[in-house]
Amino acid sequence: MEYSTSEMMAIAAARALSNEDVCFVGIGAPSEACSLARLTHAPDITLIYESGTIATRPAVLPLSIGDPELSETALTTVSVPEMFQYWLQGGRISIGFLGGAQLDRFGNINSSVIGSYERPKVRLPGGGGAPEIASQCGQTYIVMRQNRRTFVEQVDFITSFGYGRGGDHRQRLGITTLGPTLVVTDLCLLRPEPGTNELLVTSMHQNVTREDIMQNTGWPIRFAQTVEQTPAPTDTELEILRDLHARTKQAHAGKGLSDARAN
Amino acid sequence: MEYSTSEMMAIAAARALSNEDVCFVGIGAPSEACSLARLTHAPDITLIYESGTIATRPAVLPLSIGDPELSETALTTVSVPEMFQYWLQGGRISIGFLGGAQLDRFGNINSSVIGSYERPKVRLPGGGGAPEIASQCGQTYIVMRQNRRTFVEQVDFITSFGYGRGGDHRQRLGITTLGPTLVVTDLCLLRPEPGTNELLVTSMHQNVTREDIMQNTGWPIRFAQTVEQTPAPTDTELEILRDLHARTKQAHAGKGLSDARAN
Amino acid sequence: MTSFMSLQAAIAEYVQDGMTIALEGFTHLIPFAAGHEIIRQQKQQLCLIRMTPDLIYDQMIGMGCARRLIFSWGGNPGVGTLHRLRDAVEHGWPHPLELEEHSHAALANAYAAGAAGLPCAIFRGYLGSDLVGINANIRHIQCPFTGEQLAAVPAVRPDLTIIHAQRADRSGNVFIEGIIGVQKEAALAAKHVIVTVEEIVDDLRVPGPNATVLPYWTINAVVQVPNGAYPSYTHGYYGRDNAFYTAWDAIARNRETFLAWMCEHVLADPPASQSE
Amino acid sequence: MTSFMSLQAAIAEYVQDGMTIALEGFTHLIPFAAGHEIIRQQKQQLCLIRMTPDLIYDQMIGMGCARRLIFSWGGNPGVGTLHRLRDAVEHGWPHPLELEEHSHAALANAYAAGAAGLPCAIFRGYLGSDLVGINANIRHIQCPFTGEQLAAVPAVRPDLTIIHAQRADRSGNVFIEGIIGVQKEAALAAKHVIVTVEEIVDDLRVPGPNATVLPYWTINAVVQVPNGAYPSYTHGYYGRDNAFYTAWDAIARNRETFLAWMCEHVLADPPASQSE
Repeated sequence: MEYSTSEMMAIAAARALSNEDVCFVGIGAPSEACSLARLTHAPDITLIYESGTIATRPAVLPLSIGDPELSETALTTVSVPEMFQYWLQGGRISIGFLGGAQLDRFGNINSSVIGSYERPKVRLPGGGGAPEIASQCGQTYIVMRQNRRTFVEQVDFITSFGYGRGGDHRQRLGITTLGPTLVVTDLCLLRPEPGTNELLVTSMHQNVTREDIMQNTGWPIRFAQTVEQTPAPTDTELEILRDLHARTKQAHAGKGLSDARAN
Repeated sequence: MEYSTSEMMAIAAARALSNEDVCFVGIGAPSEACSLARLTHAPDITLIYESGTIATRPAVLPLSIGDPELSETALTTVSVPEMFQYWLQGGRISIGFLGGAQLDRFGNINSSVIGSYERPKVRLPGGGGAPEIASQCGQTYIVMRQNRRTFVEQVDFITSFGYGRGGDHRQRLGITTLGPTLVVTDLCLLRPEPGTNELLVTSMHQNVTREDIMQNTGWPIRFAQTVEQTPAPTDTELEILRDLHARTKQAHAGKGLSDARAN
Repeated sequence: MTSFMSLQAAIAEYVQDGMTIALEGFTHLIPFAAGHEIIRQQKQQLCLIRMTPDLIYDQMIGMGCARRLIFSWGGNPGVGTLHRLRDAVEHGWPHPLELEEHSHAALANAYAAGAAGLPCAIFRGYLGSDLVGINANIRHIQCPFTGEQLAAVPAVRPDLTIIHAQRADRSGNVFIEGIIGVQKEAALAAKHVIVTVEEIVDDLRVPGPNATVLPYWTINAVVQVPNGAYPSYTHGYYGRDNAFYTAWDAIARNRETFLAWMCEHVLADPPASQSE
Repeated sequence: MTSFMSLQAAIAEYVQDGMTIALEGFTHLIPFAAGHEIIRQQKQQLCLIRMTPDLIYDQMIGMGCARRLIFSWGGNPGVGTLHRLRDAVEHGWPHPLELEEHSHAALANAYAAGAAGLPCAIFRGYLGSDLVGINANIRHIQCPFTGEQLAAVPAVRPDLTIIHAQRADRSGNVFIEGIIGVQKEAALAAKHVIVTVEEIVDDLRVPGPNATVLPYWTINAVVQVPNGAYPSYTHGYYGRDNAFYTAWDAIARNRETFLAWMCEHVLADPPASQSE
C-alpha cells in the first residue's frame, strides 16, 4: 500500500513501544504513535496523559490532553499535582514522548520562542510538562518532522534538556535518567552516539537518501557506521492507523453542545 | 438532675462551640464535647478528624480517630497528607481541640513522656497531630481533668506549644494563630490573661471552691478579677449526653467479625 | 461562607481591576461563562494565572482584560498557537502582556503550596532548562539531608479563583469529578472563590466516600450556569466541542474577525452557554 | 509488576531481617494478617514505620521483631497506651527499641515526599515543640522568597510497604476506599509493595472516575486475605472490633498474658483473620 511520510513516522514511533511500557503521552504525533502501538503489538501498554488519566484506552485520538474520551476510558484519573508529584517525579514513567519546534544535535528541544525570549519573532506555546518529562522519565522518545527549520545548529531556547553540550553533561547536572534515546522523523531514526551523545542517523525510511537527510538538517549530520533501512509500513499497520484517523475525524466533527445534549 | 464532674466538663466544652466553627476533633473528651454541641445548639458545626473525614456526623462517639462511623457519615474523606497539608496547615480550621497528660500555666502541653525523654518513667503515646494543631488552628481549646499530676509547674516536655514562657513568645516564633484561648476542666474554665497569657480561672463550676482549684493545681494559680459561676448542666444537655454515651456503649460492645459480617 | 448569586453579581462583587485571578480547569470544566462575564464587565489590568491559558484567556487577553499572565503552556490544544496571546506578546495588541512562564510541574506544585498555606513549593525540576534564566521566580534550595539542589517556586495565592463544577447542593457544597486538574488546589489557594455549576441539587449524589467535594465554607459564591464550561466540557453533562476549538484558529488569527466574533457571541448577546 | 501469591510466600520473599518496612492503614485497613505472618516467620531487627503503631506493632514489638520504630502517635486509640511498646522503651523487653518520633503532619508529609521521589518534605511545623531537640531528622530550610524558616524531614522510603485494600482485579490493579490514610503514599514511596485484599474480582467496581486505584505495575505481590485487616476494619466489608481493641489493654498489660495470647491466636493457629 502507498503511504505518506507522516504515516511512516507514526508507525516507526509506534514500533519502538512495548507492552511493558508506561508512557507519558503528549498530543499529536506522540498520541498517534502510542494509540497505534496499543491497537497493534502492545495491547497492554500503559498510557498516561498529564491531565491525570492513568492507563487510558481511547478509541479515537484526543484533540486535547484532556478530552472526555481519556478519563472515560482510564483506569483512574488523578489530580494534576498528583500526576506531576507521585507519577512523573516519582519515577513511575518509563517513556516520555516529546515533540517541539526546534531540535539540536544533542537532543535539546525548544518549544518556547523563535528569536530572543524577550522579543520573540514567534511566541510558541511553551514547555508545559516537557521540561520535567525530559529529566524524569526513564528515557524519552522525540517525534518531529525533519527540515532545516526544525533540525537546527543551535536551538533558540532550551525548553527541555537533552544531552546539553553532549558527553556527560546530563550526569553533571545530577540527572539520572537516560534522556532522548530515540528520535523518529518523517525521514529516519536517530539515536545518541555512545560517549558523545550526538544524535546519529541509525535507520533511514524507504526511498529516503542520505542526501535528503543532509539537506533537511541544519547541522552537518552524521550517520552511524551501520545504517539500517526502516521496514515499510505493513498493510495492517496502515489500516489500523487510517481507521483510527477516520474514527477521530468523525468524532471531532460537530461535537457541539446541542449534539452532546441530545446524547 | 445530678451529674458528674466529667459531664460538667463535657457540657462546658460543648457550650464554647458554635454553628460556624470548623473543629479539628481529637478522641475522648474533645469528641464528646463536639458531638454534644452538634446534637444541641450547634447542629451545623463542621467536625473534622485527622483521619481525613470532613464534616462528619457520627451518631455514636468513635472509639478511634478513624472509626467506620466517621467516614460513613462524612461529607467526604480525604487522604491524611491532604488533611494536614490543605486543611490544617492551609488554615481552614477555626478551632482545634487538645488534651494531654500535663499542662502548665502558659498552656503548653506534654503528651510525650513523664520523666526524661531518653529514659522516661512513662512513655506516653506522643503528639500525633497536636504539635501542628496547636500552631495552625485559628485557636485551640484544651479539655483536661485538673489535678496536681496534670496541672504542673513545668511540663516535662513541650509536645504542643501554647504561650511558651508567656507574653509574646508565640509571636516571636512567627506563630500567627491565637493559641489556647480556653481550658475546660472538671473544676473550672481558664483563659489567658491579656498581656502575660498566663491562664487564669475565669469561671468555676457549681459547688467548686477556690480552695479546690488551688489544691488541684501544681502552680500558684491565679483567678481573674471577676470569676463567673459556670451554669449547671441543663436536663436537656444531660439527657442528650447520656443518650450519646448509651448508644456508644452499645455500639462498641461485641462488634466482632461475625457480627459485622452478619450485617 | 457561601452565597448563591447570579453570575453578573458574583463577577461584579469579586473581580476588581488589577487583581490576580485564576480561572482553572485542565481542558475539562474551564469556566468559560465566567470569563465571558469578566469581558462584558470590561475588567482590566488583571494578572491572569492558568496552567493552560486555552481559548478563554486568548479571548480575555484579546479583549484587553490582562496586563500579566502566569502560565505553563499557552496553546490551542491539538490545534496550534493562541493568536491573541501571541499578538499581545509579539506586538503589544491591545496591550503589552508581561509573561511569567513556568513548567506544568512548577505551577501544579505552586498551586498545591498555595492550598497548603506554604510560601513556596520545592520539586526536582527545570534541570538544564533555559526557563531558569528568564524567570526570577525560579530559585533553588538545598535539601538539608542530602545536599541535593531542588527547584523552588513561590506559592500561587490568587485574590480570586473561579472554577466550574458538576453540581452544588443547597448548602453550597460542591462536587467535581473527571479530570479534576488543579481546581481543588486553585480554590483552596485563593482568598475568594466563585464556583459555577451545572445544577443545584438536593442530594449531591457523590459516587463514594472519597469523592472530590469542596465544603460550602471554602467557597464565597455558587452560581448556577448550565453549560458554563462550553466549549470545554463537563464530564457527565456534555462533551468538548473539538470542532469549535479547531474553528477558533481561523477566528482568532486576525484582529477583525476576532473582534467581530466577540461582539456577536459574547458582548451583544447573552452568552451561548447561558441562552440555551 | 504484580504476582498473585500466598501470604506466607509473599512475606518469605519480601521481608528480610533488618529491613525498613511500613505496614500502613490509618485506623482503617490495617494489615493485621500480614503482620501476624511476619511474627510467625520470626523476622527480626526490623525498622518499623507507622504513623500510629496500633495493636499490630505492639504485637510485633512484643514478639521481638523490631529494633527501631519511626512513628507519630503510639497509643491504643481511645483506650490508652500500648503496653508492649512501653515495655520495650521503658525496660528493653524483649529488646531495646530505638524511637524516631515525629508529628503526624511531619510523617504524612514524609510519606508524600517519598511517593514524589523527593529527598525531603518541607512544612510549617514543630513550632515551639521540644520534638525538634530530640530528633536529628527534624531540620529547617529557609524559603528563598519570603525568608520564612520551614521545618524539613527526610522522605520516608521503606524497603517494603504492606497495605490492605478492598479488592484487586485479575491484572492486580487495587482499589481502596473509605479512610485512605497514607496508604497510597506509603505504597508509592516503597521499593517493594505487598497488598493484601478482601477479594480478587473480575470487575474492580470503582465508584467513579477518580477512585483511588493503584495500578498493577506499582505492586509486587497481591495476596487474597479475607478479613485481613481484622480487628481493624474494611469499609464495605466488616466493621472495627472496638471491643477487642478495648480488651487488648488487659491482654497486653503483662508479658505472660501477652505471650499466652500470641501463642494461642497467632503462633499456634492459622490467624483468626484467615480461619473464619
